[in-house]
Amino acid sequence: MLPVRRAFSTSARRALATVQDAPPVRHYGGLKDQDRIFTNLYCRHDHGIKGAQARGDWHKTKEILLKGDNWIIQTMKDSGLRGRGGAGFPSGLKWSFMNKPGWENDKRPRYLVVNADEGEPGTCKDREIMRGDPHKLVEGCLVAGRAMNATAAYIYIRGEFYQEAAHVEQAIQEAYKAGLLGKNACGSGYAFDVYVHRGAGAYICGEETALIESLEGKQGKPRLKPPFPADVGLFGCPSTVANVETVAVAPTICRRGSAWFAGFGRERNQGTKLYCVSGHVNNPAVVEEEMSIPLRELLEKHCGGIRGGWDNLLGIIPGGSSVPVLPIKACGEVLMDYDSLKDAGSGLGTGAVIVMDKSTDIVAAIARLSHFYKHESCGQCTPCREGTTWLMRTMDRLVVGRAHHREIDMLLELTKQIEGRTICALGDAAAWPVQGLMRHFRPEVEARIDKFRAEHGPVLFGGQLKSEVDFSLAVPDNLGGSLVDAPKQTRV
Amino acid sequence: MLRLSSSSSRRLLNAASSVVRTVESRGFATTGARRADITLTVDGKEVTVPQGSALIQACEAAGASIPRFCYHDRLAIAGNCRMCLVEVQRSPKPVASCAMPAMPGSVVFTNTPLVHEAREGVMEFLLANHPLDCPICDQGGECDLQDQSMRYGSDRTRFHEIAGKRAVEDKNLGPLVKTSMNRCIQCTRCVRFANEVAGVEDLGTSGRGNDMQIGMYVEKTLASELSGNIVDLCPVGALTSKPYAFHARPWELKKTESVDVLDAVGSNIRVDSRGVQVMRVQPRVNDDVNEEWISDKTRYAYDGLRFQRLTVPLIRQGDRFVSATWEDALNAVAQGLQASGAKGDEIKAVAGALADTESLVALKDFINRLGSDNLTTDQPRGDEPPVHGVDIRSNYLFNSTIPALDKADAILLVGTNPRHEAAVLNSRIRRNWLNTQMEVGLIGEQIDAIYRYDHIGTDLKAVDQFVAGKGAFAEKFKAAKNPLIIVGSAVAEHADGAAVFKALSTFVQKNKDRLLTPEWNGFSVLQREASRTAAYDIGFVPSTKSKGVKAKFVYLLNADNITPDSIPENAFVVYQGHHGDAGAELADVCLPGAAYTEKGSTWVNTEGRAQHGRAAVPPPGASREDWKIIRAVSEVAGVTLPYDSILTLRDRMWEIAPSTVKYDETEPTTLDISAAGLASMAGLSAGKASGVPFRKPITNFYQTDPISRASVTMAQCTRSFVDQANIADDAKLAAAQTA
Amino acid sequence: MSAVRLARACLAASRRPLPLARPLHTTAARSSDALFVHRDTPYNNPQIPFEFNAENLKRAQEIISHYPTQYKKAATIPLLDLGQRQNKGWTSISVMNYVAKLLDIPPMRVYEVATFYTMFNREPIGQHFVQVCTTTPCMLRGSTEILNTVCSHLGGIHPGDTTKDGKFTVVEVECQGACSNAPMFVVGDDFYEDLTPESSKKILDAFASGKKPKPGPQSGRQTSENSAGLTALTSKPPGPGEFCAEEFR
Amino acid sequence: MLRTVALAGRATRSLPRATRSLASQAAPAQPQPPAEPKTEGSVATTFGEKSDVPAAVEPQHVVTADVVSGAPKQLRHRVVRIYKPTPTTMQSGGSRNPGWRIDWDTAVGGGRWENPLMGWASSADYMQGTRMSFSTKEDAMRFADKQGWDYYVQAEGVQRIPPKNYAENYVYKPNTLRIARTK
Repeated sequence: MLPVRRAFSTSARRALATVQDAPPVRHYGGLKDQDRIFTNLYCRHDHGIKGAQARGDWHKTKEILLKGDNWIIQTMKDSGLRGRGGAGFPSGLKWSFMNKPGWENDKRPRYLVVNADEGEPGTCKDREIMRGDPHKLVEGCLVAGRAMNATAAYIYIRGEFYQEAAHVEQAIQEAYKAGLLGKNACGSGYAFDVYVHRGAGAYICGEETALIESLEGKQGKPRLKPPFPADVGLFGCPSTVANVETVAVAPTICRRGSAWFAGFGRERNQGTKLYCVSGHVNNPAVVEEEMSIPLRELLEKHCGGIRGGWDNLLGIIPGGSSVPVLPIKACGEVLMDYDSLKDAGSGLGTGAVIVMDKSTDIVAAIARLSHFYKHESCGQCTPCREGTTWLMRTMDRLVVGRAHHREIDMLLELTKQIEGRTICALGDAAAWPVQGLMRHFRPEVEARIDKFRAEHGPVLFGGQLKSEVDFSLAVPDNLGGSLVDAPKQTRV
Repeated sequence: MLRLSSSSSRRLLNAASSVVRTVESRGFATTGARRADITLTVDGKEVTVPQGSALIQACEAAGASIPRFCYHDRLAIAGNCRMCLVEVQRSPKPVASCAMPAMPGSVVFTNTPLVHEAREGVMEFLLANHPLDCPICDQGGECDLQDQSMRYGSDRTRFHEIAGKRAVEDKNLGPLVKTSMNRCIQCTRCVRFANEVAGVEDLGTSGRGNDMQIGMYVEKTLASELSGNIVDLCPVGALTSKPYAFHARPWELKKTESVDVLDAVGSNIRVDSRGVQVMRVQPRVNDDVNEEWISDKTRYAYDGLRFQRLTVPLIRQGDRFVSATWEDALNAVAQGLQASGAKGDEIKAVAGALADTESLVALKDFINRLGSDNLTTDQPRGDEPPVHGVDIRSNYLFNSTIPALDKADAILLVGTNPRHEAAVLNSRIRRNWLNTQMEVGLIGEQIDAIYRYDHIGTDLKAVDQFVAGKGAFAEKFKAAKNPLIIVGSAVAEHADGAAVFKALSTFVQKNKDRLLTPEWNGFSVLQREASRTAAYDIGFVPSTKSKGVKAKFVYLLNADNITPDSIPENAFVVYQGHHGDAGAELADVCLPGAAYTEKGSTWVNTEGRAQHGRAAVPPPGASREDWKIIRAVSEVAGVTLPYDSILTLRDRMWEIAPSTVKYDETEPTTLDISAAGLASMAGLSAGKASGVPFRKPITNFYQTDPISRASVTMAQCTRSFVDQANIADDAKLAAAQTA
Repeated sequence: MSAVRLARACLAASRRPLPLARPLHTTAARSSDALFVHRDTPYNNPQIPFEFNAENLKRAQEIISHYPTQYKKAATIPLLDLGQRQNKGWTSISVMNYVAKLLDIPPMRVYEVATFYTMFNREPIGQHFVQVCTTTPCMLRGSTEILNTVCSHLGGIHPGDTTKDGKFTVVEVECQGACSNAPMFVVGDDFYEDLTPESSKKILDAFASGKKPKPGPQSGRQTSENSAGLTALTSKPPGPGEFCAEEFR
Repeated sequence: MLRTVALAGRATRSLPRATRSLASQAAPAQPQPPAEPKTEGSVATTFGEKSDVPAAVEPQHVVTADVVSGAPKQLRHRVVRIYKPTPTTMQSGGSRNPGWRIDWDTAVGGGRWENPLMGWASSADYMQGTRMSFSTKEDAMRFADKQGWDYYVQAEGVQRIPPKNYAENYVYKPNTLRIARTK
């Protein structure tokens, strides 16, 4: 899912403050089964209410509700849970925005919106939650809803997830029947409704305001902030958009206590996390592990290691398609949490690890991502609408090397012009993979350009072969045609 | 007031006061306290703006000019073009100043390297897919993209992709708006205008990403009488004017500020002329009247000024006209008057919709000097005194004034269709209806409105019902704080007109406390013809005794809505006007006058606001200013009028009706006078109800007067919007023309 | 899905060098669903009647009831989806108009939505709608091969095309969110994961012969666990109250 | 023609007195409009009453320039207009604001005609193409005084732009929606 803009800046600033004073003192990883929250991640057991209650869901939920909003929010804050949607904004804090002083006088309804529009390439964790543990999600809606005094929750599930939606729908029906939802949820006297809303295929709807727009039955075009959803959100009412995983872990945290959850992972990166590993590992898998687990350990312990051994690794995209790729040398020591990855020049994102071994055509892989972002750009704001297409075209040419050396830097400039100029974070997301590519694999790109030049002679800006151009016609003089032998780029 | 508003401080005050009002009327509950002003710093300069303003407004108040494409003062904020990025202290990224609320104490920079870099980047992206066809683009010279790329853009393109630029097929929006969608930068101004202001919610964005298109998805025309405004709104050449296409460049045009006369709103216009030709008509911003919009008729009927014109005096010989010199024509009139032997009220004057105030006054004086009071207008029942009388202005004026439409919280329309009788005014009703809980009720023929309304009934019975307080809408109307009754001009021409005015004025008297207060006058008459108010102001109405007198000499002044049978047999008819239309056909002598773009004259709109129309081009051929013609006629007729300059004539106007020369202001009638007016109407003797339903006076919005009837463009509009001609044919036609 | 078609073009290009002539098709090629304008055709025009059958109408009312009355526009997407399912898997102009009427909003608002989201097919599709994911994670696991297999196996059609017999329509889609089970494609609503060229052929054959193969991973594993045996969740899940704070025991 | 023009000259001078007396007796029932609009809107100022010249530039000792400038006498008989052109609606940029202007209304009749030779517009009105820009109204008036021109000041068009708020697109409406907003 798309990272939330606001949170990016905040966590960025925090990170700088705390990088030095958080050396990894203990070894992370090796989460025990008893500490795993999503106990039916692999659908080994019944996902219905019977099985769910047997696994401890809906256990004493009433008591949790009766503890009141402040208690739940405080627990969340203490547990150090950060948004699992990619931005990593502290959840307790975010939920507390809903309860501004005097919120009781506000006659508007209040909504919790669960973001199950899981579209980020590489990410497939929420899917497993909704298939295996739908009741955790539904119960989470109730608890989170109680915390922010919401009147109802909408679960926005991407349209492609048909089976998942069916499971969640079933769970909701069961919950209603069992009196766990509705007028008097769990007999706590608190009225709460949960609805499923299926999307129809648009990655951008993973961005919170776009998701709200889509939920309102419009095109999924993000809104600017302010107004923030907690102020003017779904149907113009106070709302909070939270990721499935974030919501689903809430009840367990409440039951087991914040200290237990905060016990995992590094300072400010506490908790457990679902990691979905895809790409060139022997056994791709989705697994719940402790935060701050070393990337290498994650891969080797749960996914049978890199195809052809660790040294066959080319690079890893550690947090879903919208974070920069890491080269092998960085992959060795990096820990899978927000700060460590940020310091490594990437990000945790959704914890979706895309592994690429040496057989990968890295440029084509990133070019494919550019296609993805071009296809998923909503077209509302200029830099993204025009920029993503431009990036895509240039990347396509770089795949075969049909470009001029100087266009690499132009490409980087373009990414800088998109980054931070757009309404939502999709612009950034489209820019970063390309930046990551150029940062770590520039020689590869340059090699291709040289190869193509060797075969077809010099190439002008834009990809036209100099040999094709009839210079007797009026041709712009700024096509690099005069730079017969392009100068080698100096490393930056 | 107006003049003072030139000083910036005062402008702020004005802004503030108006702001408070509008915000109240909007009544949205996002942020807390209104009314207060906030202070922030823009480029080191402190500015104070009303709370709730957008940052871009604050920047403008501080004198910093912010480039923008999607932001428009009179449309909702979209924030999608990203051109208005500014730097705000303690914000890591540049923010879009149009969507960012101005925060107290925030420090803004509009002129830093970051800002320049950001804007240059956005500009590069905008130009990446924008065709560089300025030389053949009609927007050239008045194009925001052109100007801003000169100011903020880079000096060369880096977009050389062999894949080429985006290609988008053009849409066919009808005979007025020409599209060239390759140039579109997706600012969605047109979409917002169509949805919010024009009220035809057909425009939208289809598709997504780089393939996003502006259009209507299905193939149809943009059937709105305000559609021309999207041409103005479009910051690039994607939407241009079809009739004006490839005709002129803005810098060639002489711009004359004038007033529109094709309806009674008196929209402020700017007539752009080249040589002796009117090339186009543009709106002029005036928030008291038309804000920034004008109707399509106002904008596109100008080509009617070129066809069907009377350029030389004509004298009827048998069944044909022969052209004559002025001298002969004038003598012919004098002899005709003699020969007809018309005495007293047998001398009849009929004034039409396009008669300017000066000529009305001149004609009135002339006819009076000939001993007649038979001064009629060419509307139905125009030859008897109007039921509402003309002694008290508030009986026939739009008393609430146009700007106050935003205050009304319940509007009753009686026998009128504002959409066709006053399109621009109608858009205000819609805006109010959108932004508040205002309710609209209608008595009369059902209309295709741009707001939902309760239809109460079609005839007098419904009026009585409403007055009796029966019906759902009557209840709402009772609850309203600022209720407003808008009576159409057609009601006065209706058999039951007297009864309606009687009933309504009694109702108003009963509810004085809400309908007639020092702040609010809730009884308004909506005139539909430009000259009517002036005619009533100067008393250009028949006397009771002149009614029914069989005229022997008829003087038609721009009277073209006249029916032949209203002219008695073998009466001598003089027609003075600028078009060979219905009136001229009936005439024995035609005296060529000047059209509204060719004379400096006074027009009084439905609120009683006197405005000054200016001559943009000379009258064609031998035609003359109307008042001078009448002055000349009076001389040959032996009753020479005492004024021989426009200024002395205006002195005369000042004597008769000072309001007609108090330019650019509306003079409110005092409470007791209005009350007296109501009393007089309440005292009307209503005959027995005829039960005839009220009809819409205008069936074809695009052809209501000689000018628009002579206009080719308006004929095309009639074809595609009124007759609903199949646009596929039009498309083929257009293709054939271009091929 | 022009973009995706481009993707194919250019990824193919990564194997063989681009044609040296200027590749005009990159702008020219606009498959029908990228043309965001409706043109009346015999099979798709406003005159063709459409309305929900009784059961769908009930569902529709149920769906509408989920949202505040004044915001029932929010039901646009679900209703369009309902209509598409009733209308043989594609959203005709009549469906859109009907939905607009049902929610009393201007039709254009519905057109906007229908053109924005990729799951609304505005052109008829085959009986089985095969959507092959080719985004990077799948691509890394060989989705290009899968796509080519599917296309060739269905008689050498191209993405976006429908087979002659109207049984299959193949399109390329962006990430479907089953990346740990890459490569995958979707037939109708069902995910078929961990594909190999062979297994994908089997699946297609099964559909061709009217059977419905079992959805999910084709490699034998159950969901997205480690295929070499569980590395987590091996023990029995804790019961109610286990490991909880006292008050919630 | 000349006669008319001459009249125009005198008329404007005589107007103020005339109007004042008229205003008092014209319509007793009419309320006296407040001072501001009156001087602004009344026929008097509209046609060249000097009273709205600020005291600072009260033109008693102004030597009219055309005594020495050699400008044609007729100029003194054309009433010039001092006004502030409203911004064009075709563009939204504010930087092209031309300030205040002096120009001459097109002389009706004989002003311009289509030239039979080339079809261009010929003109006997040598001022029709002329216009002058000033930064403030006062400058313009002072200049007109200095030239000894009769002038009238047209009131500046009013613009009332409400404070605009992005959030308005999304606020909660408890009653039936009246528009389905889009982007």
